[in-house]
Amino acid sequence: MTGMNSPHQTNRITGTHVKGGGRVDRSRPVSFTFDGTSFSGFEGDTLASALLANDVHLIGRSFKYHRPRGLLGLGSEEPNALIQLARGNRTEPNTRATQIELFDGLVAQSQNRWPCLKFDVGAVNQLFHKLFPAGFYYKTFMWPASFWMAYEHVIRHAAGLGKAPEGPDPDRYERMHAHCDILVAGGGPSGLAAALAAARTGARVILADESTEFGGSLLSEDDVEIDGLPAADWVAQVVAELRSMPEVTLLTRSTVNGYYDHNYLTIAERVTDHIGAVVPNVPRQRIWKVRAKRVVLATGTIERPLVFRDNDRPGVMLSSAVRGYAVRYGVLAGQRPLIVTSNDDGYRTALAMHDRGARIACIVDLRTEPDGALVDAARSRGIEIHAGHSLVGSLGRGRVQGAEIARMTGDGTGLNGAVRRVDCDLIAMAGGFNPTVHLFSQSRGKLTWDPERFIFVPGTNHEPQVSVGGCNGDFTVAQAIKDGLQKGVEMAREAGFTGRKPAAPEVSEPKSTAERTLWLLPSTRPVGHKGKHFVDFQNDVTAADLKLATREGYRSIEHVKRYTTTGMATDQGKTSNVNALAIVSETLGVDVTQVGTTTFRPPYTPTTIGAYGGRDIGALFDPVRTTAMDGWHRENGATFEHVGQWMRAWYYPKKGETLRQAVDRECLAARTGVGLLDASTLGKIDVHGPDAAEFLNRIYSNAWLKLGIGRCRYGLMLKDDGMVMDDGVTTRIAEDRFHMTTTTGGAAGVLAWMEEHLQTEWPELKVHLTSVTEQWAVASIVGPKSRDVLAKLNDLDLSNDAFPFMSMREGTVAGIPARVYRISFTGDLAFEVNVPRRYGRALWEAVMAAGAEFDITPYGTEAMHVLRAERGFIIVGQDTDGSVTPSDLGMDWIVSKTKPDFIGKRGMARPDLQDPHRKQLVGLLTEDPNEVLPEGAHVVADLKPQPPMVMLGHVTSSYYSPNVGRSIALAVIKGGHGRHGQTLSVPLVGRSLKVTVCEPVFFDKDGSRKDG
Amino acid sequence: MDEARALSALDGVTGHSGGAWDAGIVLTEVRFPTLLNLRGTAADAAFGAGVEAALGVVLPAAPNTVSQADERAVLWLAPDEWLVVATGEVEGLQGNLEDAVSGVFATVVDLSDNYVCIRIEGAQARRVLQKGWTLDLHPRAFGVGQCAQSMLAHAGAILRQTSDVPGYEVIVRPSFAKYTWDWLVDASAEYGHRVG
Amino acid sequence: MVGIRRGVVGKASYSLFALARNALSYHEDWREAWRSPEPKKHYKVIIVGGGGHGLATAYYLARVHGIRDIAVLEKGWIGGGNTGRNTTIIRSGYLWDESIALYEHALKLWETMSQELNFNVMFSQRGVINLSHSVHEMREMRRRYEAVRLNGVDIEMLSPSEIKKMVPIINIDPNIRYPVMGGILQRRAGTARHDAVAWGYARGADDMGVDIIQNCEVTGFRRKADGAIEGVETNRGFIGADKVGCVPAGHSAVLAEMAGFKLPIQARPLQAMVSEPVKPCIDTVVMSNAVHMYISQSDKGELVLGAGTDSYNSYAQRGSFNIAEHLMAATVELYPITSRLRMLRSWGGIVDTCPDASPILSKTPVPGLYFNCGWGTGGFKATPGSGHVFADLIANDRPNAIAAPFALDRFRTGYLVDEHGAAGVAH
Amino acid sequence: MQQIPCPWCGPRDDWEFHYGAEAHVARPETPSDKSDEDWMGYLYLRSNTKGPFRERWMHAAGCRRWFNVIRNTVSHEVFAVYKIGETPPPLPGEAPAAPDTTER
Ligand SMILES: Cc1cc2nc3c(=O)[nH]c(=O)nc-3n(C[C@H](O)[C@H](O)[C@H](O)COP(=O)(O)OP(=O)(O)OC[C@H]3O[C@@H](n4cnc5c(N)ncnc54)[C@H](O)[C@@H]3O)c2cc1C
Ligand SMILES: NC(=O)c1ccc[n+]([C@@H]2O[C@H](COP(=O)([O-])OP(=O)(O)OC[C@H]3O[C@@H](n4cnc5c(N)ncnc54)[C@H](O)[C@@H]3O)[C@@H](O)[C@H]2O)c1
Ligand SMILES: Cc1cc2nc3c(=O)[nH]c(=O)nc-3n(C[C@H](O)[C@H](O)[C@H](O)COP(=O)(O)O)c2cc1C
Ligand SMILES: [Zn+2]
Repeated sequence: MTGMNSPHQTNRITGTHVKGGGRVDRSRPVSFTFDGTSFSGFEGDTLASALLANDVHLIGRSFKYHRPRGLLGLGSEEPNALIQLARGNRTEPNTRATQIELFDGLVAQSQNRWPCLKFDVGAVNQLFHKLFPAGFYYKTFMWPASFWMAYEHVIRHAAGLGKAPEGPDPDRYERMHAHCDILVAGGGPSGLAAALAAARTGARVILADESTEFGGSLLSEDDVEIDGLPAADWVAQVVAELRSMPEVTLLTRSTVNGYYDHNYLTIAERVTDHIGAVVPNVPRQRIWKVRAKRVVLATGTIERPLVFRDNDRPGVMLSSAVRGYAVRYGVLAGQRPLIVTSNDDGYRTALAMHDRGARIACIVDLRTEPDGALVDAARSRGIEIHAGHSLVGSLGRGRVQGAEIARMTGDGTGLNGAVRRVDCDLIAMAGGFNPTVHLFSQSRGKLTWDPERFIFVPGTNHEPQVSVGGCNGDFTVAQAIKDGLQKGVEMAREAGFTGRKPAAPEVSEPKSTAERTLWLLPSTRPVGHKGKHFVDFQNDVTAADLKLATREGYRSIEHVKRYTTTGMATDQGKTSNVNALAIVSETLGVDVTQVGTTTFRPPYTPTTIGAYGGRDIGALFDPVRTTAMDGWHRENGATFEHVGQWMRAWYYPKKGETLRQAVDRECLAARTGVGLLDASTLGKIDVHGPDAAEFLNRIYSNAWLKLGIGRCRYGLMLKDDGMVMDDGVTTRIAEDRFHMTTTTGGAAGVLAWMEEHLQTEWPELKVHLTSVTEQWAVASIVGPKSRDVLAKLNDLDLSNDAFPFMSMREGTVAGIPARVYRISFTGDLAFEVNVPRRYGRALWEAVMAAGAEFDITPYGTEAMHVLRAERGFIIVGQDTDGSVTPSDLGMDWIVSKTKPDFIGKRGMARPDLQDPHRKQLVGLLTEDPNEVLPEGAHVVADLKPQPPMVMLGHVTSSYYSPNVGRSIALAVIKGGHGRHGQTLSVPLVGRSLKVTVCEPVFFDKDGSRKDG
Repeated sequence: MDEARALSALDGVTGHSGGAWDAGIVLTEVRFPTLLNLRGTAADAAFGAGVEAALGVVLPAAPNTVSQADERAVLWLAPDEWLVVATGEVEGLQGNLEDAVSGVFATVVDLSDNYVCIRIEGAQARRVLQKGWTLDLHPRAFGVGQCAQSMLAHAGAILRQTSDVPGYEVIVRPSFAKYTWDWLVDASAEYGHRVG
Repeated sequence: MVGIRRGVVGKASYSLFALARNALSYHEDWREAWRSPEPKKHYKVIIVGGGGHGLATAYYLARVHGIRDIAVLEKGWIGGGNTGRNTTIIRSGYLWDESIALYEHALKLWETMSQELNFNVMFSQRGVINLSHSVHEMREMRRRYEAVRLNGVDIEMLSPSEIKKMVPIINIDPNIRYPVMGGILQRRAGTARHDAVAWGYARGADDMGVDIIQNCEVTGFRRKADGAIEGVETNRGFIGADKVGCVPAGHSAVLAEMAGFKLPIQARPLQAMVSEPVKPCIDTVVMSNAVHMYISQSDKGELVLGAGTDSYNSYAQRGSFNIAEHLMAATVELYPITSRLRMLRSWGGIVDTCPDASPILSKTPVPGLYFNCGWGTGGFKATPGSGHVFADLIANDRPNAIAAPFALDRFRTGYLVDEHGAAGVAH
Repeated sequence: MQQIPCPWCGPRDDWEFHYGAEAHVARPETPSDKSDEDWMGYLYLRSNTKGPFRERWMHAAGCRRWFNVIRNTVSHEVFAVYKIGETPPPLPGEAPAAPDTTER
């Protein structure tokens, strides 16, 4: 397969008679492969210029008809030449050959063809193309109804262009925040001038250009001089000055790709793509997120293709691109070019090609009487000019071999002369320039249609910004620079800097005369009857398709877009949008302004998803929060559970233990001996101030004013709709100070909720809230032996009288200053020891050591769940889901009847919340005590052999309880409080279980164990 | 107290120096500074005077500024909230402060364990931080004597500039300390970092 | 089928045969899919909002209830609201019985929609998988699975390896931040070609005489002396109507305020994006609440990615960049091969979010004025069912059993259908 | 990405804030007096204005203070920021409002 092509480089300009040989470094040859064949180019080439230099024109296949396609453009506007780049996990589909910089060893592959580019089986689609007008798929593939999935399979495999890599991306991507006074998008003459003028005031400037070097269109011109210097030298001079200024950031290969609210812009920088090697630790691409005080848009122009029959043949290119390949890369895209033009700019291409040794086939000028210096220059070189002619169609197989031209009627809508064939190997289309207004539009600026010049130009802007140069409709270098300098300094002044506008340089450039805009060149037969007149090249949308759409009633340009897919390809219509809407407006007989444009959306050019993701992947995707004892848990074989962002010890299996075995052991130990739980993740809030008690009284459903100092109370927090929001134990530390605990997941929400009420509803209350969640590490010593363990570490009197249930004592534990709370989430005697976080592990180890003689058993969240369920304690968010009231939970006892108001009181009084048939919390016991109901299973009264069945509710918590010696479950079921004793069914897949409804308390029903 | 038994959330995390080349990014944990959350009414002269008397530092009134004297710094966090960062001799500091403001509606909460403080210094420190810190750290916008609260990547953080090197301190909650440290090391990879 | 024009003029019917025949005349004889008439002075029913739901309502009013004197007023172009900018996920596996009934009603209609409308809406029953990433989510997922199953609707539970088999590009490494612990799959669920739904209903409704009037913005309501609706003010003048049904999605609160009442609705930005097209690499729809992302691949080959809402009110049809950024990080995290693909286009819609994440299908304080809104982030899937029951509500002036739980009164009584719990990103 | 000007910390990206929807909706002083209709209004019915809108934001990632903003919900232009309890400035094109008595 791979044979080194002789580097004949037929199209590379040689000899010394031409002005320059392009900006490639001819002393540095570079070899690469395309579809397995080796070629060579030079450093500074793009894949596109190197392929052209090697006379390769056929580069890709189109989306729908699989038509052979070559290069159309020079830069990011390219719709056709899409490449599958590189191999393995570094492969990259749909990459524009025009933006791929050549490096040694580059591997490129054509796409969307099988088995190979020259003989593509998919091209049979062309035979049936008549059946495939725009939107054909809406009209067929409907029968038989069940066949759509099969049709779809085929359609999907035919579509899709390139291939995704098969494995993860080995490269690194980064993101960077930046701020500046002036962001300049585009580094052509206007952008350079604006950046220079702004920078000289001392402003912070970022100048970004998507190309490999600054200069923009100037790098593609050989007939422009600035201050007596060739344009490229002037560019170098300006760039050198900018580079010397410390507050200027220069970014090449950097596309300003998104313009968001309030002058927030993103820039996609390709950092290492062009060197083809991986630099360790250096990102392949970088997304800059810039907040700019002012923005200067200097994004230049994109040339318009002309719409004529078979205008998609390889060898039909944009005129400015043809010139760019010649001047910038030293490559002749053809030896015998034909130029079809609506304006003088086409002549510049003709001259540039002629002067580099091409034989110009002819210039087909749409204007009837072209005139002026450029036309004279062409005439003086003996170039044939066909004025008032149309290019009827291209000819050739695989590549342009000729063209048909004919004289047009005066109004440009028809032909009035014989069709003549002209031999040529390249057709350069000069259809006029469109200002690149994408970013302006993304920023919600309003476009204005300039009916004289047939272009959209920026109208009123929405953000603090200006457009200069080509993108503002100013098409001369002199004006671009003058305006750039002026606007650059104005923007700097608006950003708070002072300075004077630098003097504009002397510019010599060819003068242009008027153009004649025709959107669709007249042909021998109506469009759609013979050949195809392409508007959107990549998506194969033709002028006939656009007309069909309007005929079928899809008249809004947005409907046309979606029905035909024009402008929806990877180039987002950079070369097709204006032609499409102009053809639609002509067809409908309405003004272009009435048709309007489709919406410009980020990104300006497609941008790597990985770059946007940056380093927010893998371990850095989202923080994992751990407690002070985390290291111990890990070292002692715990398994873990994610609870929100926290990582909590789930259970501690001993060798060979299953989850069930480990949890059974942990649960038994906590009831019969002593267990130890890391409870550090519970939310903790310091509630402090003279009105703290009053505040809690409003926030919680129960009463708080009279709680004694050193005493604890359980509280339920409701929302104003009456539904349970959070719960926890709160302790009065001092007259004016409480220590509140919340659920692990609810902590942040509860704090925010309370702050909101303090700041906005009750600003008169003197209360300060401070999150102290992480100030404290918490070890819960639980079980009948807990007092014995703690006694070894502590000099407090731990007796029930001295230290009663629901109270708090300060002292030391294991020599560490601590707050000890006698509260219990299992119902058994328990002590929650809080110490400053730094001592969390020391405390844990001390307790483990002291407990060794009692066989102290660390337990995790799973056992914690079982233990609390044995006592019927709820978990907010598991046994409740935002639609459960205290009454539903059977917790009316915690709802004050006497307080005139608290949050949730009024909400609970609403009719549905008073309905006795609401879902209510109950216990469930299975017939078989060893059968553990699946959590989430549903309960029915009326069991049917098959679904559907009427459901009463679902199982919220379900475990095997070794302490009760059977399975237990909590459930919320309709009218549950009135169903105790009833037998109901739980239908599972393929079987069902009988359950008896009971009180949701399974162990220690009288609550006598709390004192040990 | 028994400092030997005190563990920071970064113990076992900070690891070794690494990265591409030594660009002088130095990452250091500032171990166990005393951190006190102070709430009160800025406009209340007695409150301001009390704070100054207890700490020897003027209460910063301007948002996002820091008052500093020797080993005491007071960071503005909110119109009625400050963070006292103290190193060196801190014995009795909280009590003194509490006493000094006891006459007014003010609270002092010890948060010394509620945060971890990481110092990042070096020529590229600003660039490293800007990978995940959205606020402008350019000297024209931020400097010594200023602080701000925002997110450093995905961790809520208090940031203040401590030197013109530049050097900064990043204060995060301990459960985010490992993430933050790992993030800083990763962000420094381009330049290389040293553990101070 | 009531095919007024289609039945008579065979040429208007869509088929492969019709395509072939029209090819002979260079496709120049296709007739318009819907007319663009001038508004009449008065209609029996006016539907405000030419999205999928509004058009479907008009279609079923004509088709099922025989009312032909209908106008659909659309301020822009039909389908240009959320119908034209959603990620097209269709499923019925919700949490509450009321929701399952509504969405399953819709799903059944999806299954025959292309044939009924003679317009290929490409309803692709490729399956939708909802992932769980924690013990807690596994529990909630099981609850939803059982609820759906016992409603008699298809649903399956999948293990990580079964998910991997169906979705080879997914990362099921148990050590990642949000490990895939399991999922539920509804095989009958899938996607459809969103624009075609609007166009197909428009064509079908137009066929039966419904006037579809674009570029016609309702700017106010006129009421009779007795308070009942008299018609609508528009930028094209007053148009009278016996009944008015409002189906304005993101603009529902705006229209309600014009009619003098408030709705429990907040308009929030919701974003989506597509990658460049590539050859098929993911054959099902996969959603993940925990990481706020969902993914599918369109028939053209783009990966269609959706995110969570922004938290502020906005009518700008654009969201904040950080949401998009997070979505892409999450995409790479769960589907590492996407890293080198490129994002092609991103956009936003305005979703009308309701406190209980369920829609409003209701009479209003104004007699003769009905609202269908509050579909928030997940109403595309309901399009046919919503139109069907809303047409019934308008025609009979009372909700049927499916619509009844979604009346406005639930916000007074407290009988909410809270789909937040298990739905999260509620598509 | 919008910039919301925190009255204390200065302009910050919108994600730093918690959004509080319509401003100046006070929780009723004596909820028990309210009808179910009124309670529905307080719980759920909030203006959702298209255009200049008075709304609440809280600087969650910074000073954690609530404040009010007048922002155009279409253009995202921010016209004014004022503190809780301050008299709301007029909406663009509106006469100055009466002093705020709702204390929100
Ligand atoms: C990014 C995104 C992704 C989504 N993904 C999904 C998904 O995967 N699955 C899913 O089921 N749902 C999804 N949704 C939600 C879904 O798109 C909507 O719920 C659904 O499309 C609503 O349809 P509709 O017809 O009610 O609204 P729309 O299509 O928005 O139609 C309402 C119409 O009313 C018009 N209108 C408004 N005001 C007036 C007026 N005054 N006068 C005249 N006309 C007016 C509007 O112009 C609009 O055309 C998503 C939404 C978004 C934005
Ligand atoms: N003769 C004519 O009729 C004619 C017509 C149009 C334009 N022009 C030329 O237009 C020029 C005007 O200069 P100019 O500076 O406005 O344009 P320019 O085309 O010289 O430069 C624009 C630059 O912007 C960059 N760019 C575009 N979009 C970008 C983005 N999103 N992010 C980053 N970079 C981006 C391009 O890479 C390019 O370098 C004159 O030099 C003139 O020759 C001439
Ligand atoms: C499912 C789906 C697939 C899409 N595919 C493409 C696409 O391939 N190319 C494209 O340019 N836009 C695509 N879009 C986006 C539309 O171009 C457009 O952004 C979207 O409908 C919102 O409209 P707006 O951007 O005009 O406001 C797609 C949209 C959806 C909903
Ligand atoms: Zn703030």
